[in-house]
Amino acid sequence: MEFSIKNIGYALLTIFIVLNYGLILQGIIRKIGARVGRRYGIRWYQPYIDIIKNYAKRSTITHGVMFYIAPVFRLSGGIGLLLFMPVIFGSEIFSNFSFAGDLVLVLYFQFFGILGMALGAAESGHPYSAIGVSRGLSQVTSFELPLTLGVIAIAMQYQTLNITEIVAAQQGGFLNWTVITNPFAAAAMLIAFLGAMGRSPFDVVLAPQEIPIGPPTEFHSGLLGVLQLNRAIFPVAKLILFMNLLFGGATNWFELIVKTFFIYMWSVFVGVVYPRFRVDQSVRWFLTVPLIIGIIAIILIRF
Amino acid sequence: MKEDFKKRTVISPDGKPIEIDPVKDYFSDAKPKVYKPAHPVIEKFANWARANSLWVLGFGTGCGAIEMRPLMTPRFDAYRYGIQWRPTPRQSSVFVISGYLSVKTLKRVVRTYEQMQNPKFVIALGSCTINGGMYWDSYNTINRLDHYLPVDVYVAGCMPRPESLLTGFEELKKIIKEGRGEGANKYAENFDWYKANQKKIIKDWDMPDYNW
Amino acid sequence: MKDIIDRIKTKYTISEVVEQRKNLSFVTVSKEQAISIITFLRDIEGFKHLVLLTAADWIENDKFQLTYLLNNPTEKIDLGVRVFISRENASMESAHHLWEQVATYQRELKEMFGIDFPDSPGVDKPFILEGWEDIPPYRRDFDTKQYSEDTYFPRPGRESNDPAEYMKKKLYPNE
Amino acid sequence: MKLKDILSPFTAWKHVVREPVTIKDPFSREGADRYRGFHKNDIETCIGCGTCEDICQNAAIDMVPVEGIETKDGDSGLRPQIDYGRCCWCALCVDVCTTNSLSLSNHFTWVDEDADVFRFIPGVDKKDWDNEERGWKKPEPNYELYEKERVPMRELHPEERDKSFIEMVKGYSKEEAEREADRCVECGICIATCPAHMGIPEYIKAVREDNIEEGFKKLYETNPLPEICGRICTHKCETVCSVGHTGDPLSIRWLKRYIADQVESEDYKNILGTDGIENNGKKIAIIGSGPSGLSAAHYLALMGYQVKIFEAFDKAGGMMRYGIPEYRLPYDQIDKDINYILSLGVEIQYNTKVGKDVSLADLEKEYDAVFAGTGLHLGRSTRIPGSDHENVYFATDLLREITQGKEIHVAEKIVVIGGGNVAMDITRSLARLQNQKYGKVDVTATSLESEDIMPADREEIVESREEKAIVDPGWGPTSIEIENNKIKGLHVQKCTSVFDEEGRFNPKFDESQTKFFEADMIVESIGQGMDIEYISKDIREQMEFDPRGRIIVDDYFQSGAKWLFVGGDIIQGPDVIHGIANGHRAAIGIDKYLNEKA
Amino acid sequence: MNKKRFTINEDRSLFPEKNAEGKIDIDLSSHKYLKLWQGPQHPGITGNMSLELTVLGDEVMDCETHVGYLHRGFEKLMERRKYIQCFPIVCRVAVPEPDFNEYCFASAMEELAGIEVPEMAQWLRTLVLEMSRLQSYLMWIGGQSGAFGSGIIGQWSIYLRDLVLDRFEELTGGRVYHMYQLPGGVRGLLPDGFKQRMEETLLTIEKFMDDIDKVMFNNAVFKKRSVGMGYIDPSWVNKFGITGPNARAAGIPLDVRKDYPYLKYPELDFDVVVGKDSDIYTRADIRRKDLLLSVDLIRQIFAKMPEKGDIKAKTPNVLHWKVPKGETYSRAECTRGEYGYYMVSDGTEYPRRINVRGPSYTHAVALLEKMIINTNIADVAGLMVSLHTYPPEIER
Repeated sequence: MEFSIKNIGYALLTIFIVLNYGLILQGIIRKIGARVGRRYGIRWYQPYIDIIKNYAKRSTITHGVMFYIAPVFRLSGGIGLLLFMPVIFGSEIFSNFSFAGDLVLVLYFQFFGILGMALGAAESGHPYSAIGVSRGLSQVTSFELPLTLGVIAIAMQYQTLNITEIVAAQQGGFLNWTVITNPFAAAAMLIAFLGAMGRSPFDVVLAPQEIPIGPPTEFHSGLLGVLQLNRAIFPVAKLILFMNLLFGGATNWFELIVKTFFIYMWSVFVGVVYPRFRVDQSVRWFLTVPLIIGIIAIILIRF
Repeated sequence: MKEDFKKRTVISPDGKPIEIDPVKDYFSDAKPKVYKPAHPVIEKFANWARANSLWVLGFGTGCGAIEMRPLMTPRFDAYRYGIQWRPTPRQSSVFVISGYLSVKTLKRVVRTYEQMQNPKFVIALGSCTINGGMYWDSYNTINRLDHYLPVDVYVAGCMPRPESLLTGFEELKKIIKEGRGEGANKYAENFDWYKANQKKIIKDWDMPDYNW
Repeated sequence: MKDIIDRIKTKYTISEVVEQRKNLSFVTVSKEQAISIITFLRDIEGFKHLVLLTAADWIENDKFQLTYLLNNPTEKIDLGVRVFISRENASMESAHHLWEQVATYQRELKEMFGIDFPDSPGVDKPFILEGWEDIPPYRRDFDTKQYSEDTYFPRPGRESNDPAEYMKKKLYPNE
Repeated sequence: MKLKDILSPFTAWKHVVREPVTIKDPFSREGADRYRGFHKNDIETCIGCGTCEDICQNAAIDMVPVEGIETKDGDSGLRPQIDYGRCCWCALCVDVCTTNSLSLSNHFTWVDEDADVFRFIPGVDKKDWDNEERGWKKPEPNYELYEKERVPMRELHPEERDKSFIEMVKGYSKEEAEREADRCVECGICIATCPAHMGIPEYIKAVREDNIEEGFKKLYETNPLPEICGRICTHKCETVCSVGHTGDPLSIRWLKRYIADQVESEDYKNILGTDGIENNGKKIAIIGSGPSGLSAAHYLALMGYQVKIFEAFDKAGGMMRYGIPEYRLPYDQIDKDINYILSLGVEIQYNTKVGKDVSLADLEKEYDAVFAGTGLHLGRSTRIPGSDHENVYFATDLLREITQGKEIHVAEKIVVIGGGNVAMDITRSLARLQNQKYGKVDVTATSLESEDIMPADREEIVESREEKAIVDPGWGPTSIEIENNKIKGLHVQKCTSVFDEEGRFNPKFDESQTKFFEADMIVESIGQGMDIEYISKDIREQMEFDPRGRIIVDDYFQSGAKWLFVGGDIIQGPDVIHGIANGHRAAIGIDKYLNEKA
Repeated sequence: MNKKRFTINEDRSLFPEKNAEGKIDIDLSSHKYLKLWQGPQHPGITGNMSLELTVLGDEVMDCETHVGYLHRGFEKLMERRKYIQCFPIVCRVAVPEPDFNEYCFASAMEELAGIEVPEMAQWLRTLVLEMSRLQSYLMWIGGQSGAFGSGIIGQWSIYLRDLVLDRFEELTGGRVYHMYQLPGGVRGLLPDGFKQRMEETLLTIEKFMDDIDKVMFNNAVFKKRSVGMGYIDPSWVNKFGITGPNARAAGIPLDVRKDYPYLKYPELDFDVVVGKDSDIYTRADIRRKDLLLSVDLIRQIFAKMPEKGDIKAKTPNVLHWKVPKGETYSRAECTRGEYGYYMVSDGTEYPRRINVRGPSYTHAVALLEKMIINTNIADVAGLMVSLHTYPPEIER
């Protein structure tokens, strides 16, 4: 793969589209959640205004250098995840920087953001941030396990660590999707996905009633704006990852939107109706059911 | 002053004694700044965004807090008007003082208000914030909120209904859009006056004059 | 109810008995015997539940009245044990060992009335007020209106007229 | 973890397809019909009594003067101003409102940037909700924060009383008086209306608190004839009583009487502390021992003057004794009040008519000042044909003669012309005498005024009828039919209106409607005139008179002749309380005059 | 169900030893502990109060409750107000549930003054108290599920509460503060069509309660969070002065409505709801049953109450109502337990002393401080809500 200036332009275009999609998706998902509560909910464009508002705040205070770096880390985590995957399969423009070992890098970027956040949140000095970060790290660690098992199972199945190739292998009708061909790996990953999306019952990181609101407690104004940008990009990037790995990727934007929306809805579907696990319960949960499924997936693939 | 806030020597993890003055060391005490509005066109756009994204701090200071829940829930659903609740002062832009303030709460309210970022707005609910309300002769509740914090909008009632409160938010939006929501700057400009009023009634003042 | 009071009378002295209603009576006991009577009532007579502990200020008699309202959940009767203590250096034996919540009540009484309960856990810690410098506010000689006007300055511009005086001023100012 | 527990929560998702329950337009949502929203006040009905201010625990209500609303009898001219920086919308002010003028609308939204605007006078400062019909009103029925009905006064039954002159009103018992006094809202509107400006709420409070001594002292501050006033006062205060707007007014008069009745004659000086008044050596003469004279005498005596009253009759009291029948005002009660005044060192010279037995000029010489309270003793005649007949009497003359114990002419059929209290007095006195003499009653009272505007007290009319007298108002007498020098009866025609549009006396009649009252005795009671013959011409020249011949006096009842003070019925009235007020005022005036002179 | 008292770590060797008083000596300078304040500005804390927690890892080692943020000095203010002027202010003592204050105040005063409340007024009072219970539970149920992180129940239940508030508004003229039970009676008869509209509201509530049952009470995660959590030992009931659902969940049938019948409760047919496991789930379940019981009681009241009648007894003029000398205590069963007013009158127009006994006083201070120790900080909010405390009645 050749690197050129053109690719940066394409990457920026991807980020721009994903950002907008992410913001609108965020608005619509919140509206759907509100509907279950029998209300109308926010306007669909509210996330845009919120971001503009946060950037329009006049004052910012600092807790130290890491405090500034954390949101940047977080955002780079999201963008990194996005940019090392093919967004639209077969499109030159939206294949981004996908390369032979991108699956491994992508898994790393999953973790990258929360680590950066950990540094910044610790710097902010707020106890809730500290607790939130420790909760976040333990939860991420625990759901990474089934997730990685699932990914390994898929990699073993397709004998590749390149996402583009994995997607390519799934083309030709939904029967070729990993979710059909390798249901155990898919199940392990989809359960881990719930944890990755941070919705209840696995929203121990933000946990408004316990440690309002965890790591970002102290972040405000533009810094919060950066986090909000990430909050738009990161979930979509994760969705695209899961779409690519399990649901055959997307060959055009429409397909991407439909698929990612439904994958997102999976976490919403569960998230709306369940209360939150305690951290230890959530860790325990990830280390039991999905882990076992993941191991089964590996075993099935191996033999 | 509470024991926790007194100057003391602690042994650091590496075994060295360090002298700490919690009030000075744990807080910043720089005075608040007056922030000049940006170029009118930008400011107008910014104000539009500020008005349409009112993040209310979820701090129920008095009775009126009970009418917040209907606002957040289906019946009145304030979210559709761009009003959302935030649990942390750092991220909030609107502080709803829901009724009477005891001196003990006022202390927290002042701190919380100061932690919010400019521009910030205050909506005062009910009789109590205007002239003491039914606790006008109580030894523990303040009579006039505007002596301690700059107030943008008052909503009459005891307690004001959610509908009134929504009207109050609409009024606040109007004020912000007109560029008059400068409570934070007003606070910074008259900082000494506000501080003197606050200190007059908050007897155990164990915090720096300004907590950011 | 009557037999319970009779039984107390055999062991302790009771100065006044008021039967407020069929299941509620008040007895006045001396400061010295109070805690021991309450313990007797709790352990022997089944008044296991403490409803409340509060005080009233009888400033004209220079006394504080402490009321321990006890409830017998099986018989469904209440007995208020009243103790009068002197207002000067008001102090009372603590009952925190009898019920867990008494310490809270005693903390409040210490703060609001200035009645001391030596040995009661945390009795000197401020409970409700913060940085209070005046006399304890629930004492009768504390004027809350005056305090409020002096401290919290009501909004100016209020002025009222007494109808009778206003009419005199208007209709017959010279008479 | 059961599978059911995992799956059943997902049923929540069925709500996603259902319509949200959100109120679409919360800004124009209205409160319930009973909602306690913002205040309204009907300022025309409101009398500014300030009861709302009293009950308001938040001190949210101020009584403030309002432009365009005058202070007058029964209306303080003040209106409530409400501070929404205080109000808690409990609506107790509405529930307690004496006139039901205050109410709450169901509007509830008021938002402003300025904290100082939340203060307004409902009904005066125009608001959106002024015409809103819905909102909190006083609950109904049987919901009162104070008793609206008067404690009934125990009286003799008509059968018990219609033959004798025993006092018919029994007076309140302690319990009744306290119950009645409890109804008072202590607004003080009545004080201005009372000519003597008695401290009415204060003495009612004394009754309520069973503090008779305090109440008694309060009475004597402004009224030295409480026993008398407590029985026969025209109680103008009760007509303006704020409680009376939606219920019965307080029985202020009976409460006054209750206080006076509780105190024995011998305790008077003790309670009032009037022993040992220092004499200041100045002498005052008072003409007439009516209410004004006695009142002036009392207050002058308290100031240390040596007072001497000249009385034409052989007993003191004037019209109170000679004009009011005994069943309304027993003589011993008059004596109780008068004896106390006399005990202060006031002298009375009976059977001395000034102008005849002693001249006014002599008094001027002998005394430092003179107060004349000679009252209205001359009856006025209708001057209709036949009114000069010998069996046509003046009510005042008859009443005086009854008091004096003289045998008067009592016919079988009597007509009384007049609608005032004096007319009722003579009607009822004659009814009693008829009953004594003939065992039946046939007396008819007719007046020009129709029943609703009759000047007599309502209860007087009712009681007259109870005593079987006929009250047939609304007729103007035209002539008295006389046959064989004997009265046959009275011809009357319908009176359609008494006063013209400007309020002047100008009766209009409907000549087509006539009536004939059979009678063999007619009593005229259409008002009295004064007799000031005793003021000699040279003195009169110093004085001023208005075109209708009445004496002009200043605020202190001082006439043009500086040493002569005139008060009572000849100046104001006719009633007792004006006389008392005049006497008190004149006493102050005399004191002032003499001090200035010295 | 799991009856074992909840502990986070079975292996306690890492944790410090308890001292003789059963508490842990906390040395903050050891850097092992973290001081954590929850409240007064904290979404998980009911009302405006705060908890000063000392945590070791995730576990709370020590807790001190701080109240007084809502202190208005009611008991002092009432001493300088006439009795009638106390009437509007008593309901403010407990914001989410004002009617029990009104009732207790009115009944204490009526008892001292010897006033008999008319039949109709008693029925209306019973109705209002049950409606108040209903709306308070609805508010609580949202709080309880919200404290465990499920927002959806709160959305529904606050909506239901709003419907009840609408009925309150029609009947009493007030939405939150009803100021309806005036000493001597009540302030109005039922408006036209009220029964029918109330019935519709009750049906809606029942319908939604079915859903809440499925989504909240039959929810695996909710059960995981609540079953076996926050155990109250039955022996604590007397030791701490626990009343109401908290005591009933421990199997002790304390209910003022049955034990000391007042108003028209003797004529209503109901059983005290008692549980046995005494954990958060049982307490929640008891409150849910109590809520449905209130629905049933309101129906019974409608069926039994007369159509018309006097709403207020004759009382002395309220502007100067002197209550005879004496003292009394009147109680009622509110959603949190026994609510009571202790009133001392010295025979003047002003009360000598009124003491409000709110059940939260014991639940939220002594009991909470004890129960919170050794729990996970994640459970603090859920535990606190499960005791159903309202800070304003602690400090008044």
